[in-house]
Amino acid sequence: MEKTIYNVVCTVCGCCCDDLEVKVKDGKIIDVKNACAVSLSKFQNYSNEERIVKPMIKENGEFKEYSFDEAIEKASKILAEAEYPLIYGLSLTSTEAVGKAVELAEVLGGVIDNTTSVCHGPSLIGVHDIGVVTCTLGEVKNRADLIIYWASNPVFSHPRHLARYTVFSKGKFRKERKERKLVVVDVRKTATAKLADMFIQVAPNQDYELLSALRMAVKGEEIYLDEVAGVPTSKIEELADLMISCEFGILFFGLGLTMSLGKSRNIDAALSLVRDLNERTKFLIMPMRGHYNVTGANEVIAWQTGYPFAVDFTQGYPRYNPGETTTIEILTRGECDAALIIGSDPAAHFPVSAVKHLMKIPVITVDPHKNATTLISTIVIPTAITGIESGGTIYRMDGVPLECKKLVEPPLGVKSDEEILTEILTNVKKFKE
Amino acid sequence: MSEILIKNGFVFDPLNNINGEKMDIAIKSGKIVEKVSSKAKVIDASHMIVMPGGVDIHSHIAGSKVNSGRVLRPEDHVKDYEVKTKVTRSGVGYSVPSTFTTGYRYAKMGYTTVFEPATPPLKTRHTHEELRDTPIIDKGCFPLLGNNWFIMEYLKEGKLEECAAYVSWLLNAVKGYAIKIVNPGGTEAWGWGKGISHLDEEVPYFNVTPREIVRWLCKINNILNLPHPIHIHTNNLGKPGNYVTTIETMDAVKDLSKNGKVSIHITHVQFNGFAGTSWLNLASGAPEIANYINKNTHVEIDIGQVIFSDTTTMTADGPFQYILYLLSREKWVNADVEAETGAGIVPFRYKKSNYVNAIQWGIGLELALLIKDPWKVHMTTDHPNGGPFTHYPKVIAWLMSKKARERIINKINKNAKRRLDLPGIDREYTPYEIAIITRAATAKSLGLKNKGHLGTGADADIAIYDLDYEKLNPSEDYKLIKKAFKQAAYTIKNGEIVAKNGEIVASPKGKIYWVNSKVSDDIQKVMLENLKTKFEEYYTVKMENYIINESYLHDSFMLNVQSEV
Amino acid sequence: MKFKLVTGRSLQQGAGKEAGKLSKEYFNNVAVCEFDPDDMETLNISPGENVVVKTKFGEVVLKAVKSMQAPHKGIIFIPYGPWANLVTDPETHGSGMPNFKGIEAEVLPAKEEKILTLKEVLEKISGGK
Amino acid sequence: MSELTLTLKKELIVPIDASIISPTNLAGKTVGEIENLELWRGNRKVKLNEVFHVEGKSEDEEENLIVRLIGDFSKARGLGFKMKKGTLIIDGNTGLRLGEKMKGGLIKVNGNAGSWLGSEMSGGTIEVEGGAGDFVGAGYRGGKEGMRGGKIVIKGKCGAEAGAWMSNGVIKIYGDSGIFPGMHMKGGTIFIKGNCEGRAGAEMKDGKIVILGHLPSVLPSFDIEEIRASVKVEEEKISGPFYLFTGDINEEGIGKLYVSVDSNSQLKFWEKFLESVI
Repeated sequence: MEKTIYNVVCTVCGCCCDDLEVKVKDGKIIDVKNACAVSLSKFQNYSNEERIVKPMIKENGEFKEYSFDEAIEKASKILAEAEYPLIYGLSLTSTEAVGKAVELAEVLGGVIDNTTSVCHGPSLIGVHDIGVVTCTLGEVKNRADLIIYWASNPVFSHPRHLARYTVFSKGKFRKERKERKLVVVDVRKTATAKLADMFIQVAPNQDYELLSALRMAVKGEEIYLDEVAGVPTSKIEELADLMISCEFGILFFGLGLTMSLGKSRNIDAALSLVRDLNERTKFLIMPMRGHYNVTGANEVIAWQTGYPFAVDFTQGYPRYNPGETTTIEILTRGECDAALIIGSDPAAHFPVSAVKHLMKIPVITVDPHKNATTLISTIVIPTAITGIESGGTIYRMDGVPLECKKLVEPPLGVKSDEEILTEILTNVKKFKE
Repeated sequence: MSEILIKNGFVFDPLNNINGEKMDIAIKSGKIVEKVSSKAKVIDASHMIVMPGGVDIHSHIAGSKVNSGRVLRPEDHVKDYEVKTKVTRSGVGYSVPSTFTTGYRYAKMGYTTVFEPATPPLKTRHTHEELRDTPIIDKGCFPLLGNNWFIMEYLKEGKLEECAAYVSWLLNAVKGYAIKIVNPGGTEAWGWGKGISHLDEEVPYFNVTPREIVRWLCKINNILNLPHPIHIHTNNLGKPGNYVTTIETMDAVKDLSKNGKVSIHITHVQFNGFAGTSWLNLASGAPEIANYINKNTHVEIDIGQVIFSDTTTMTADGPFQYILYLLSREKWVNADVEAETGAGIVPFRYKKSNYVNAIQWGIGLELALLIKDPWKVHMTTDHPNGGPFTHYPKVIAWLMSKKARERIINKINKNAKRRLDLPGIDREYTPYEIAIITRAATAKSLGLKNKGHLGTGADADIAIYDLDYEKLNPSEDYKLIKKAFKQAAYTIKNGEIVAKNGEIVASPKGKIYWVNSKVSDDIQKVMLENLKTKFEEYYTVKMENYIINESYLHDSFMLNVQSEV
Repeated sequence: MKFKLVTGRSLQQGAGKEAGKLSKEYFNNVAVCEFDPDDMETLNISPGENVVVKTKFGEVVLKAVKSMQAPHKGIIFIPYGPWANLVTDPETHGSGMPNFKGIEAEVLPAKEEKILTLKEVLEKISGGK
Repeated sequence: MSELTLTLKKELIVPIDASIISPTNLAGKTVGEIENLELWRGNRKVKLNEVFHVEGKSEDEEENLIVRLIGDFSKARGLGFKMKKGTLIIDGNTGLRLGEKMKGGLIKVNGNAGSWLGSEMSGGTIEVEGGAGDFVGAGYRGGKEGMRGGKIVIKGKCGAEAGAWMSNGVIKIYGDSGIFPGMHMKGGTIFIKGNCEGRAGAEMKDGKIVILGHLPSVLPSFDIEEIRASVKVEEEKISGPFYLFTGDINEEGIGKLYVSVDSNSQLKFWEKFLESVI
């Protein structure tokens, strides 16, 4: 039996494109329309040989297959006995599942954090001090005549961003490409820079200096230096004029700002620049959130605890302090004594000293596929792939909520993140009594 | 379900004209009944006041704007938190509480129904997710339509019936409850960084005026027979002299009152009741507004009272929040939403010593005290704009006791004290009138037949306050009043005791109310045909993904409404 | 020769991670170091040869490839992944975010040396210094 | 004076909330009472004597009490929280938020201190023999309220954002400072004897920063005012010469940044803007 499912929401990057057409035959996905290269790779490979279908527990170095209930029971016991358990990941799953993880963290008296802390965590820290002047992507499509990508390379990281929402999109007040100007600021001449009307190459780790000079130029203050961050002052003033004279400008920024020297203060400067521009014209800013539901995870953790990520429940109520309650420091200070990793691969994406501690403590990983983290885990529990084998709510990079649908059944006996977390929660509550 | 008998309380049930009589209230299976068996659990409410559960008509508790406010203010949360208990989840306060804490704190004050008054249709799925995680209270939300591109275009083309079909479809699609209008046309102009300064100024590109938008949506509200009138935050909010716009807006729909019913609800009128021409000579426009409302029958308001405390202002009025940022140079969040609306958030501190804040404080109370008919007044602080809802007991005490007001009047800015009429107003609200403005009038205005009263068949949502009505001398015992309303002796929700003396003892899930508006099939078919193409051009999401199905609400209460069209 | 190391996303890394973190495709896409063509000349290494990248935090052998996003003299780029993180800086300065971009690095030719497999990388982390 | 000594029984694995440990909280209590006090170890409430050996006497008045801690406290958070009087001495390293919201008294660290040393402090003195982490004397996220008074002296180096959002008080770093000292500063004084990683006084509104060592560059949002022969730090005159920069102009700031001329030849080019300013 063959059917085509329309308006499918893609669950890869923060674009959350919702116009995919997926053809399913006898419970298998056989074709996907409107998907970009990265999305296509997910739909083609989601059930390859690296797929985990049976829970496994490591005994003296070797993984042995166990039943779902046995794995859940053992995992719950480890987490319940821990004095400082860490729950991390949660950007590749639905807000309903993340909500369950928050409840689990509260019952355990542990820390819950998502990949935000190594992605746009610094952006949220900047917002705590400055605020943010932003909008939904449709405002850009309909109105923007100046689009800036700063330290972000969407052609690689968000392949359909330009076509669906910015320079190549068709909106109510902007019909053609020539009605819009594209500016790219980056340390390299990226694939996106090659499409730009203006490319500014900033010296590595000097974005803060450039933003500071740009703020001066926008305020009409004189910049004494003839070059800042490797950019001639005349070019800085040219960009400032462009920003002041546009009708509706938008500054998208990426990990080049959050991960380089200055981190959340680079964002301070960018948020302040865009805020100040509103005294001259209409200007907005938006972080290029990476995963399809990293934003949703922040939203649900915030409405349930008051804080967007890195929440410590050890004393029975939410406490938040990035640098104290964030995952990298908890690992490098060697403080947590057990970890539950959901839909993430920290062993591949964290610096060595953080991964070293993960290798010393019991780690439970909930993931559809083998990866570096499952290899170093104590218990591995397979899960359904959100957006393909299970549904739920996800939030686009601009905060627009969407519901992704279940397209096909997961492998036999494999449950969804939400179901797994609910099972662990019930078991932990029993242990804690 | 268990039976409960509340004995010998002084009952205040204005919708059934009960004004402090000593009587018993019987509950069975979540409903108020005539009588119960001897097995019923007895609550001895002697020397106590019994009222229907509180109904809050306007409180920003859920959705993308509120959550942006939470993320903006970790420093607000760190000083006010709730530790988890056997029954309750942990959380934080103060001015933008997390969802669990919001539900518990309302229940502790005896409130059982709260409406989120501003949700962008495109992001209402987020609002519902948060309402699902708001325990105990029943709730609903008002979709923002005052700057909607489709509505302004239908208005320009004069297609009233097709627009009514669109509004009906939209309320269904996002499971909303009433039509909300914020700074009509002004927030759309803010999409270009501009604003609208009077009722007859044209919106850029759409060439319709705020007056036309308000009248248009008022007509549609009548055509669709929606339970609540249009709920409007007028233009020029927060601008000295804006009381004129407020009265003009009321007058603009005077002729549209359908068989004598209220045709317009003006929200948080304090922020729209400024007289004077600048911050220096700011004065209260409450007397003029009250005068107009006392002379007319088509208008009702909620006051939006200011509390002297630090809080977080948040409205869909993007341009106003920008002005507030320029005044305060505080942190500022702006979040425009494609084809629909906007939002702005600025932390703010109201000080007694500040001339403007003191006048604002006076305006709110003057409105409540000068408008004669309490059925036209709803008590709100436009939480958290005027102040957190946890301060409602203070407002109740100020309304019931002149002495309570004087204690504050003597501490506010001297010039403000001189300019306000408030010091000279002696009126003191009775418990009966308090029951009207905090539950009876609100339930009636929202069209909630089973709420806000204790007649048989009503939902068993009840609040019992430790106030001995016989001995009570409100003007003196304002401290007692404040204490009693701060922590209800008992709060009963759907026939179950949920709070006792400020402690949550049970945490059931409340229902999400929404209006299932029906129009004739052929008008809907025509409308949908035309809508489909434009939808894809204006939005960045597909129409199918815009629609929220009822199961998404988990516990939903559908109110069916038949339209004229 | 002194460089500034930037780790980040690349299209192949994006597609590769979806193909499977233990797959050959992922290995080929992320165990690489992209050079500005002029820098390759001064180092006299040619595309496809292995190099060793050293920072204060470790060292890693990678395949040198010509960057398609030049010019960026003095900057080398390694896609996110286990190989990149053998040399990234865990210092977060209290922000939760380690230094993934702009790290002082040194590059030397290493024609004969082998690129570690993922398992070998993990063994190096657990056993290594 | 009376002295109370707490020695760590065994190495801390999960962090402890040590905010109970200060002369203010322990004064006037018997050893037995102190041993029975509770504190959080991870998510468990434990008795103090499960973590510490408690010896000595503390019946004295708060200001005459010395509390000495022996062991590695890098995983003990919030030591000396809201301390008002008395002396707290730590022989070893300390963890996060040492001396948070301190009002008075003296804290001495014979080792290194963690981040948020003296966060939101309003009085008292903290002396650290070794180095300190990031956010010395800074404020809580979003709160815009750093140190409001008191004094912090660090003999070694410190991390990033020393004195962030500070409005008063004194921070002295005898070693090197990380990046962004005086971030969003509103008042008070920061003295850095060693080198500074850069971006001194970013987004500052007011206050004084003095750097004797090397500062790679000055932000474009600062003006050069003049060259000063010397500068006063806490009544002590420190001879220069110093370049005096004011800013941060982006925040309409009138902060003063004194940078030693001799150790910063790379800043010489700023002198040509001096003529244009007069």
